[in-house]
Amino acid sequence: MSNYSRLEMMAIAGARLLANGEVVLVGTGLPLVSTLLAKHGHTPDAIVLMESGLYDSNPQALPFCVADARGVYQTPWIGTAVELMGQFLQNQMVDVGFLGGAQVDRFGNINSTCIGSYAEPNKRFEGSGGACDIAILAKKTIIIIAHERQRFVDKVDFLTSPGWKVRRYPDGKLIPREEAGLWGGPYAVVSTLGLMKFDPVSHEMYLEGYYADMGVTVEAVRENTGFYIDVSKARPIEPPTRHELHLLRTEVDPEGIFMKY
Amino acid sequence: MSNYSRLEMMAIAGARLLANGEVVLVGTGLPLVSTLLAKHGHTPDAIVLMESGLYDSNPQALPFCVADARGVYQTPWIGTAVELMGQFLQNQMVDVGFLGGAQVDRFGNINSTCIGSYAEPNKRFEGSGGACDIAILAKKTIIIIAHERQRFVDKVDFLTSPGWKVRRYPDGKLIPREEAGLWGGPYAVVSTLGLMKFDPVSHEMYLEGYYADMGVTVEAVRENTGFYIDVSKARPIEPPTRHELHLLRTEVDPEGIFMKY
Amino acid sequence: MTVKPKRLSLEDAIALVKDGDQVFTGGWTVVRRPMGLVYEIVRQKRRGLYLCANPGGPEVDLLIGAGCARVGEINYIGHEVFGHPYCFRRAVENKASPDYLHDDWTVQTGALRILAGSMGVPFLPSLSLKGSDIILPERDPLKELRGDDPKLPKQKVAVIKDPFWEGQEVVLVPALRPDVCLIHAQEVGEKGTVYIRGGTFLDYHAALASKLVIVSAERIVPEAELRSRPEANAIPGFTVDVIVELPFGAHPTALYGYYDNDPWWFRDYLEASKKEEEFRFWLNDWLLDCGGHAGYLKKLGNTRLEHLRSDPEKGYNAEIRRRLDKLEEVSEI
Amino acid sequence: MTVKPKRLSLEDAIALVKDGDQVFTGGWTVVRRPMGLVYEIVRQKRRGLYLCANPGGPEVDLLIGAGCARVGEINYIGHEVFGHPYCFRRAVENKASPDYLHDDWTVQTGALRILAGSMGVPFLPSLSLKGSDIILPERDPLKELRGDDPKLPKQKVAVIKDPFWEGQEVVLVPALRPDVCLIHAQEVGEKGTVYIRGGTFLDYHAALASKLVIVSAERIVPEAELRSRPEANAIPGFTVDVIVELPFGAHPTALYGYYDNDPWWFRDYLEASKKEEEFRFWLNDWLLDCGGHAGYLKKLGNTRLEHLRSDPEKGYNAEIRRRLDKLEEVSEI
Repeated sequence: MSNYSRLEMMAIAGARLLANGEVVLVGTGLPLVSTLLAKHGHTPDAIVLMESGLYDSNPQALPFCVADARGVYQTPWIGTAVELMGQFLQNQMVDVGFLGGAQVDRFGNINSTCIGSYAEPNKRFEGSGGACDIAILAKKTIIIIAHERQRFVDKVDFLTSPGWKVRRYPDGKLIPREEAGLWGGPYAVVSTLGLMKFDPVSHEMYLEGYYADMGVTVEAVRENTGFYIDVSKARPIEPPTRHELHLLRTEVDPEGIFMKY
Repeated sequence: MSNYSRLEMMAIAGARLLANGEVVLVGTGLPLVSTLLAKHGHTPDAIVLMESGLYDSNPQALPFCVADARGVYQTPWIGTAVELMGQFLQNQMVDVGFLGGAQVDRFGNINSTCIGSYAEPNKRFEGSGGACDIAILAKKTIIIIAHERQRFVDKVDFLTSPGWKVRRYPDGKLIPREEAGLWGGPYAVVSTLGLMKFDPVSHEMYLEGYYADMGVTVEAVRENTGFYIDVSKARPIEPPTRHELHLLRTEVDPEGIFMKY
Repeated sequence: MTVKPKRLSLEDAIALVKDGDQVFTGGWTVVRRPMGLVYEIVRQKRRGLYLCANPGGPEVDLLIGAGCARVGEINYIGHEVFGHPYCFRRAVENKASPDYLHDDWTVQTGALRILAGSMGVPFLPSLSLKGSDIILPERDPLKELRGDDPKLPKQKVAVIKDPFWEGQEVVLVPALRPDVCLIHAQEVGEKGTVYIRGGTFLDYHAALASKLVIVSAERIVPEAELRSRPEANAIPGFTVDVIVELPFGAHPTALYGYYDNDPWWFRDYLEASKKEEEFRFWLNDWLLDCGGHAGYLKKLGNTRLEHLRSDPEKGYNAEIRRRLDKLEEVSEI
Repeated sequence: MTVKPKRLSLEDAIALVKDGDQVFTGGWTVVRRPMGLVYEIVRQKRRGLYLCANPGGPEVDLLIGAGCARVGEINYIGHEVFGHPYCFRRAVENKASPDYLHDDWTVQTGALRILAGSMGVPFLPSLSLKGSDIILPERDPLKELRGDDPKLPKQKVAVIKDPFWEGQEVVLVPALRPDVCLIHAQEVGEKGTVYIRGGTFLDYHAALASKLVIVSAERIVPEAELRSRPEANAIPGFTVDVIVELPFGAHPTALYGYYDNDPWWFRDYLEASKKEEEFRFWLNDWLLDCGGHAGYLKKLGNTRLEHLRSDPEKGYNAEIRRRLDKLEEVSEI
């Protein structure tokens, strides 16, 4: 039995993907936890942006949304969605976009809109927010999502945020991302089971690592993935260090707002 | 002999055209002097804007350009040319645009670009600045200009700022302002000799008043105007009141920066 | 050219909002929403509103649940980690002909649409939306209204080639020009200057884009108090039509330096809004039966309101706990 | 992703500017221009620059006079009431094939061009320019370069019909994406946060639009000093590449709270710039022979510089006289 939770491992695995000095545009929830964990740890010079207008956020207490006063405190500059999303993001000044979602397909397309048909959905979600913009305009994106068969799907019910195979306008045919004139693209998927990346040629998702220390196996990943996933390159992921867990539990989310202790 | 100068009379005649509560976008020089004179006098609630980004300016000392710290002091809000010219002006929030110029024709078209051909000018001026934008986008414009035959011309050498007969794109044919899809238009011209307005139907300039107290006659106006001007409705303009002169000399331009005492 | 703004009571201010108006609500998800103004819209039973918050929070979920909204052109409706927007969900799930029509956008393109409105231009270009289902014409939920309804653009987007540089395909998004903009701020001057601390979000742009701008604030202050630092003020007064003094006017959302989110409100609202019938009960209990804003504050009670107070410098309340599943009652604290 | 910004000497900073670069100069006419940076460009004898100040002041007149500029896409070049831009005039008057090509714009459309650059979009729409000679293709001074020169858009403007609302004709103006943006500010943090008091003009937008951003400032300060009021800072540090500490770096233009315009400089410059030969003498005397910024300040002298000091609160110097025709010598004051 590991002394840490899937949520903690996921947050830590996400944090490890960030490099110091990167400009990170981050959504609320796990993306924020991962990013702040990195910021408290190995990427002190990361510049954390939030779509509501926040720049270089370095909160003393965990913001629970991208507009929270906790994220504003002691920032050196502040803007609006016009500047963050219409200028910084669109002008290719964002290194990493960090996103959640309800479904992801093997090309890293994300659905955060609905389950079932769009016109008569079985389940309606909150909607894109800035996710579609970030997936299109960041230099790369990291997706963080629970690993379940109904979430890792062959085909997303609604393509909210474009990955490597995207909709052609106006006929909706799936075409390669570059053909649509888009830069960037999904870089990694962090899940409750492991870490996925994308083949540089086929742009299909493959398993890079899994939480062996927690008893996760490549078979478990396959079983919980709704499409064929290459597991041939997969390696066990290093368990959390004491330092990572300490930071997460005492500095980043001591209340357990997202980690649900 | 009057105890005031042409420049003073002109500044005062300009100020009288403003109404309390109006939003006035004003260029440097005489437009600014007139506007501040009105603001110190009968239009205390006028909101004075300047194209560099100034809003509700109420300076304690005369700014000598639209970006001067004197215009910023104690303003309640500040923006840039994006907000002033791209939002307030274009979004039809400016009641009056107050402009100078080097030449004006009988339709109120202004030239502030060059004398002679544009490609090989005999005399080159500073250029439009915001004048072209203001002439197109303000709800109405007031023009303030020295009354000389080479300035009141039949045809401006370069149509910088559109009046009532404007250039069609791309062939350059002169067409009525409305046909080009423009609102607003020139409302009055204040000169060193008198006050001109525009016929509501023909949109041609006519003489509404002249500085009789200074010895100006309608003949003098005709002689100094390079096109036929209707003087049939012209009346003498009230000379400056002591209060107007006092405000101008002690509050608005005590240094004589623009009034050249 | 009229001397602005008028200082009105909450009731008189909201009486200016008409059935069928397009309404923008300031703030962001669960932060600085004009809740007091929106509550009064619900009390006055406005119908057929077109909503265009960017993004929407409890104020939008509430307007949909109370039957005030007909159309939403919105990128997100939610309560962040507090929980899901159940009224919104109920309005669109499994409905072939919903009473409420929801048109999805994104934060960036929603912001550009408001920016276009503030600039007086009919559209702005974006590099976003390409590749997404959001702009596919066949998916457009408002397709059948377009062309007839003057509040809606004739098409959702247009795509053109850049004529100046590399010939890149660019998406044009139509301007939003709301009939009404509702904003809650920390302070507003007597001449309408709006002082906001923390994020200003899209409130400035929406105020310029909208025909009628109603600003409620914790305090109405003499204009002179706001003239020391022009860059600290968010909105120039000449675009503000109506001001309303309304303490706790953003409750239950957070107001930087004044009060934090009210977790008890979110717990109760989320629980109630899961079911139509319970939501009706909540609506009567909290908005309709308690008689206006004063009654609402009285029902909340001073103890609870005082518990929400934020540190004026930090902007938030460092003591408040935010996990709804571990929330203690106010009386226990 | 590199850790920004680099702190460099004036000479090393300007060594990064290349012949033929498109250069934006911050500030507005005679206010807060990056004069120290521009002086160094003249000293280092850059050639063939494309200028895009919006609007231009003495720094543009000087660059044209010193032979550094090839193209200007500018709405206004001047010294406000101080006097006319004689170097600019001389460069274009009566010349069939001028060395310097001047393309006229307007304040609004120039601002939108920079805004487009800052947004990463190839163009923005405007309702201005319609009806003016400024956009007529036959008048376009850069017509012959377009299509070949990658620094220039293929056409000056495009006109399209609005597809969303009333079918209004809209003018599209092409983005400006300068190679270099030169800014002078009151203070800059060690991580590049730019603090500006008074107008920020288009400096923020230009910094985002430009590839290389060089900021000189009266003082370089610890970043922590700038973190109490985020809305007071003009430019986020991550867009700033190089910072230079340069007291009196805006002289002879005004810097809010630091110093006012230097009327003696304008008197002398305007007198000298009327004639080519005298301008050459002025250039040698004030820029080339006195050995860099320190030499320039030494030549101005402390007495004169102290006379220019502004009231830190009012922002300007209430004592300074501004009429060049009645100017007393510094020694007489």
